Amino acid sequence: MGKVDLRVGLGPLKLKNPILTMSGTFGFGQEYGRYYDLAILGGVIVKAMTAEPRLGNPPPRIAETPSGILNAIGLQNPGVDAAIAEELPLLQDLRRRGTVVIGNVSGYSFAEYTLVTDKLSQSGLVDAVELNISCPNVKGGGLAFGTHPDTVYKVVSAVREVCEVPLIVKLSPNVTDIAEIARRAVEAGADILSLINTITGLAIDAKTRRPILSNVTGGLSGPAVKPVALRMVHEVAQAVNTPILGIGGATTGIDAVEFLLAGASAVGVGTANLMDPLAAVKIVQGLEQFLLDQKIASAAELIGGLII
Amino acid sequence: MGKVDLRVGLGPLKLKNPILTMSGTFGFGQEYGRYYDLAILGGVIVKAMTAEPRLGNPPPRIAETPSGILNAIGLQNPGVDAAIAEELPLLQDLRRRGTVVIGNVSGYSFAEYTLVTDKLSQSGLVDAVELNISCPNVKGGGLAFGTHPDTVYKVVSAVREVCEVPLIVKLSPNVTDIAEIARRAVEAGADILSLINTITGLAIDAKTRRPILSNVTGGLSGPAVKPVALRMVHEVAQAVNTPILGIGGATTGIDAVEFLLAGASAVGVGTANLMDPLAAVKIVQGLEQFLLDQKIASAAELIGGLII
Amino acid sequence: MAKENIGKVLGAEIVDNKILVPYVYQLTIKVAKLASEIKPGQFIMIKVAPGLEPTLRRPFSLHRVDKETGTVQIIYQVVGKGTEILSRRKPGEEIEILGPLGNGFDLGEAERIGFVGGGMGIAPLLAVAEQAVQEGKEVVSFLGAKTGDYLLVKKEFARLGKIFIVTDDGSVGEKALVSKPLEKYLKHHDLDLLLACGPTPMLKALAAIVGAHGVKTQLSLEQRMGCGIGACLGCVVPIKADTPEGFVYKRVCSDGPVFWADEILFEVPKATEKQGGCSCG
Amino acid sequence: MAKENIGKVLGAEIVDNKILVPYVYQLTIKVAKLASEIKPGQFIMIKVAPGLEPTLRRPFSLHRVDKETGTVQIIYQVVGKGTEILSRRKPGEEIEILGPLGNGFDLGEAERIGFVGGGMGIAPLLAVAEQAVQEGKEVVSFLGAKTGDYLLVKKEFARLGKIFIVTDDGSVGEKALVSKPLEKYLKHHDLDLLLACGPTPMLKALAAIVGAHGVKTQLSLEQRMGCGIGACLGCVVPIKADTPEGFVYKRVCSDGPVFWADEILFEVPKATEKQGGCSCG
Ligand SMILES: Cc1cc2nc3c(=O)[nH]c(=O)nc-3n(C[C@H](O)[C@H](O)[C@H](O)COP(=O)(O)OP(=O)(O)OC[C@H]3O[C@@H](n4cnc5c(N)ncnc54)[C@H](O)[C@@H]3O)c2cc1C
Ligand SMILES: Cc1cc2nc3c(=O)[nH]c(=O)nc-3n(C[C@H](O)[C@H](O)[C@H](O)COP(=O)(O)OP(=O)(O)OC[C@H]3O[C@@H](n4cnc5c(N)ncnc54)[C@H](O)[C@@H]3O)c2cc1C
Ligand SMILES: Cc1cc2nc3c(=O)[nH]c(=O)nc-3n(C[C@H](O)[C@H](O)[C@H](O)COP(=O)(O)O)c2cc1C
Ligand SMILES: Cc1cc2nc3c(=O)[nH]c(=O)nc-3n(C[C@H](O)[C@H](O)[C@H](O)COP(=O)(O)O)c2cc1C
Ligand code: FES
Ligand code: FES
Repeated sequence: MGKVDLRVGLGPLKLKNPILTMSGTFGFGQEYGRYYDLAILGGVIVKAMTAEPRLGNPPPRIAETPSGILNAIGLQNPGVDAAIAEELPLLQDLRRRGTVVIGNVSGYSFAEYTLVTDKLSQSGLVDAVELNISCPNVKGGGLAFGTHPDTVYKVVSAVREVCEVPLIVKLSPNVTDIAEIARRAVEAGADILSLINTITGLAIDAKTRRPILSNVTGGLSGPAVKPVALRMVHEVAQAVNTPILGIGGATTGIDAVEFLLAGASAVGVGTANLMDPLAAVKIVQGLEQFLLDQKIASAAELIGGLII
Repeated sequence: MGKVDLRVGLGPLKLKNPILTMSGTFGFGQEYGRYYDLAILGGVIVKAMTAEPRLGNPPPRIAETPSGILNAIGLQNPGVDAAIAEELPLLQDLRRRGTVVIGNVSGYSFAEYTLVTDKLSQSGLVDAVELNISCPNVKGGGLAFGTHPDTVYKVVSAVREVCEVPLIVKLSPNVTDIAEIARRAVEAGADILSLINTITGLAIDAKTRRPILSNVTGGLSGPAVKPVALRMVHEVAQAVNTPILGIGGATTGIDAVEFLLAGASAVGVGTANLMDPLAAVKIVQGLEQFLLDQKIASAAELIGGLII
Repeated sequence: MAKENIGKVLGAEIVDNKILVPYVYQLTIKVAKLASEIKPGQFIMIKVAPGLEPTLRRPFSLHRVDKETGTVQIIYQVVGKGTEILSRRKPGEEIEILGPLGNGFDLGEAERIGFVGGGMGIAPLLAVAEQAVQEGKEVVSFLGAKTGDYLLVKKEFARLGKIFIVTDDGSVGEKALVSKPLEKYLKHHDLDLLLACGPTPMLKALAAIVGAHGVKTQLSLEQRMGCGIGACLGCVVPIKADTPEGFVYKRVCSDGPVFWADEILFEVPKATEKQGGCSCG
Repeated sequence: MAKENIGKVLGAEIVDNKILVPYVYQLTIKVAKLASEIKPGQFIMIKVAPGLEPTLRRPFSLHRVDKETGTVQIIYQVVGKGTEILSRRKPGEEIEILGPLGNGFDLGEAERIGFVGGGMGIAPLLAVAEQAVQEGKEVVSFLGAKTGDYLLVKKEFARLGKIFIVTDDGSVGEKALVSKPLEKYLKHHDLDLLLACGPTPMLKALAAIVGAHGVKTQLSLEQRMGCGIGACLGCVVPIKADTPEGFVYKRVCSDGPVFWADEILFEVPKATEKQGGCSCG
């Protein structure tokens, strides 16, 4: 292929290209690393980490829906200490080769979020922390942290204090006013916003009359949610000046272009990895091909380029 | 086919079967009436009516998305007076034959909602009114009526005063807490809740860099949204005792069963009509076949039957 | 225009699906009921694959019909997901059709009829041009495409009467837009009726020319569609009307796709853009 | 168990896709790379149709492999959308495969090996039973299905050694569950190893029996899958472990699908159910 410049800046992060693989769909990178050289990617966001090891939900954890999936993994992970000791070190070579590695932080309390962030931030093993605020606030009646502006402000503020690397706040789409949530996250110190996380959904087996997922509900992701993700990225880009990582249903280079046009500076690939282990590479290539075909010199030119 | 009982009660409405065609996808019934006898249906909800005739949005008004569509018709309709004079009379024979006919009321102000409802309620031409509160509140900063609990309470209360037929309130899914919205609608006097209306989305043409819809955003519907619709129906069914018309992405009899299990007393068919003009009939037949195959005597038995 | 036809849901068998030039295919389907009813200018909606994806059917205009063999032909260009899937369908396979739809062209009493086809818009005109010749009318055709290869049924048109050819690259005929030979022609000749099909900018240019020359003209329009049968109001175009706004939105699928050129508003008046202004259905 | 295999994305050609009994098909694909690597007990994930629908690939166990012709066979039952689409795919068509995946069976040093197959679970056992015979081991098989017609490769198994047959309707063999002849057999005979595949209730019943008799047993498990390569943690089953909860969730796709029967927890302890308890990924 010819010469197009795929580099973009995602706030303080310099990316070799705008494509990052998304938390929970990419493990700690090792599985996909056997399919291709991960250094092809702009970045990798690893599985959610919590203070303690977590078993996660009983199976079934995945249900298929039209052009999408529901998942309720339940944050199975070895805990932040084990991740720092065993998983993240394996990704350091990647960082030296210019692919950013980002830690996804989850929790069920303010204390858990700050503890995990602190450890990751101190570890020196990640380029940034992504705060997953879609988890239920156990002490706050079980509502997700990310669904109330004040809670968002509080949790981001708390985490900000301990976070010495760039802080990405990952927004939940299960809200009335995503722009308001975004504003509060930025006020509280988010360097970057990532959106969307999954939309809560339910799948039912008509014959057994039971939910397909053991957890009853799960998070909807994949191509089905792309129009909602694009809308929210666009809304947030209008509302704040903070750089955006656009996520939701991207499976092709053209999809990535759409996210950039809507106002994202980089694009996350989640469910597509499950649909095809080579998806992220194909998206990088597809984006490059689009730029070549359309005679666009750089990916950065597309950011926020939607004409209205 | 053998004998199964498809009749259900949707609050005060007696339906010959649980399948209703949804507002905006079925015109005033005449087009589909050339494909099949509309009396096969449990009910028909006609296109939104407003106080004055409305042009609607410029084209394009429809964009296709993975397993779904976005629409931004913009409420094109002849106005409630013309509808009462010319359209609704054509559906009266259907009512005599036991298929309910429901008027969908839209508006951009409290006054418009009450005016249109009043006229329809007085007309004697509809079995119920369905209040579409997904429209922007022009005097309230353009936010949709249906996205704030207090506004929902206010608009439903106002309409309730003039509505002498059963009142269905159609909920917008673009909210943080659908159960809370449902509770307020019920407090304000809703006899029936219908959900979901469309989820706001955006589709972009990567090459022209423009939104596909002239209105920029549109409402997402079709199979893609079914998991979200099922989740919300289930949540609302847990929160209130009011009967529910479950809507969103149903294309088969099995889908209808899933909505009933989740807690709906009847099921709306929207986008499926666009995908196949015979869809609603096939769904009625599919539901009947399911009951026969599973040896279930009546559709009503399924309502709320989800085992958790 | 001819009377609206509401169409039926029909199962068709693919007889042939062959590539003509890069990205352009000719699909022949056997579906007797459709063949016996469909008229030039009408269209069909094709469910390109079973199942939920793609969500909607795709609209295509009639190219040719053979009542004897019960076959119907369309010519289509691969431009996106739906047409790409269609191009991979094989002879012998079943495919679901909704049609015939829309109003079709109306030759009326016209004696001298002009045809203006641009690119893929040439294909839908052939059947009606042939009909015109059969009915003893005089036919003049103006065909344009990006290159000579894309002047799809040029030979067939040449058999029917005088033809004027242009291409974007000048590979065949004059290097010009198709409006140019038409405009020249109209300076010295009269036409009772003009029928045209092609990209919207071409139709817009034509509408101006025929307006100036007072030639009655029918244009076949395209719009993104939902139902295809007139129910969803998804496929509208602004058509002049005696209303406060000076126009109403009419449905391409059931009020069209063929409209009188002088009735079409090619630009929506700015002031009316907010008469919808919501994404709520 | 054999070593985990991470699989490749491979294009395969459909050689044959024939119905065996109602709803049950045998698919033969030509894909030399897969044929040369795949081992009994491993599985492949098939993209049943190009495009976005269905979203995910479908997992199927190896039935037979022919390294010489480079072909691989699976036997599958049409139970839903994906298998329905697969059943309509035709010879000559291309289909995308991910595989080989998972660990496969491990015969080890065992001399007398029992095979227990229920329904569709019979098919994945044939290749390993054949391998056992080739390696000079003694094979005893216990096969069960709803009716005689569904005892798919009964004859092939009969050629390999002694077989015990049961059906749900008694149409062939005893009217019983397949655990019954096994239990009887174990009263008087020893087995060094048992390999089993079939519905979960059958596997659960087996696990109890072999536990009581101390027979080392490998069970092939199924679970709804996402990635198929070990990354998403979608396909887990509870496996006993030295943790506070007494178990961990292991991945069927990459830690399995074959597990030692005595390591599997068939019921998740109630108290641990809320160790996830959220739908947030
Ligand atoms: C009445 C009518 C007759 C037509 N006749 C022909 C014909 O004879 N030959 C031919 O090649 N094309 C014809 N078209 C255009 C053809 O329908 C589109 O090219 C086709 O739908 C594109 O589908 P896609 O999935 O490949 O493209 P995509 O861009 O993937 O389609 C996405 C959506 O946009 C719609 N869409 C995209 N382009 C158009 C368009 N130009 N017009 C209307 N809808 C569009 C599709 O139907 C679909 O719903 C006609 C259109 C109309 C309205
Ligand atoms: C390791 C493994 C090996 C298998 N081998 C075979 C085989 O050799 N022959 C055979 O007929 N079947 C086999 N199955 C089951 C087979 O994968 C499912 O029957 C199939 O995926 C159903 O797809 P569907 O689209 O027709 O059903 P749907 O119910 O429409 O599928 C919806 C979703 O649920 C999943 N799903 C549904 N049933 C099962 C199931 N029993 N196990 C796992 N996922 C399921 C699908 O993969 C899909 O993601 C195997 C499953 C696993 C996990
Ligand atoms: C199986 C699965 C597991 C996920 N786990 C996490 C997680 O641990 N943390 C998180 O922030 N998001 C998680 N997500 C959400 C994704 O990172 C992403 O935001 C979402 O899936 C939307 O993008 P997509 O449509 O490209 O998948 C998960 C998604 C899936 C499908
Ligand atoms: C083209 C179109 C027009 C619609 N118009 C209206 C409308 O006028 N009033 C309304 O309340 N809902 C309207 N809706 C929403 C539907 O009635 C329905 O709630 C929604 O589409 C979800 O159901 P579905 O997935 O079955 O389509 C419209 C939907 C579509 C697709
Ligand atoms: S496509 Fe629905 S009205 Fe024309
Ligand atoms: S399917 Fe993803 S880990 Fe097994």
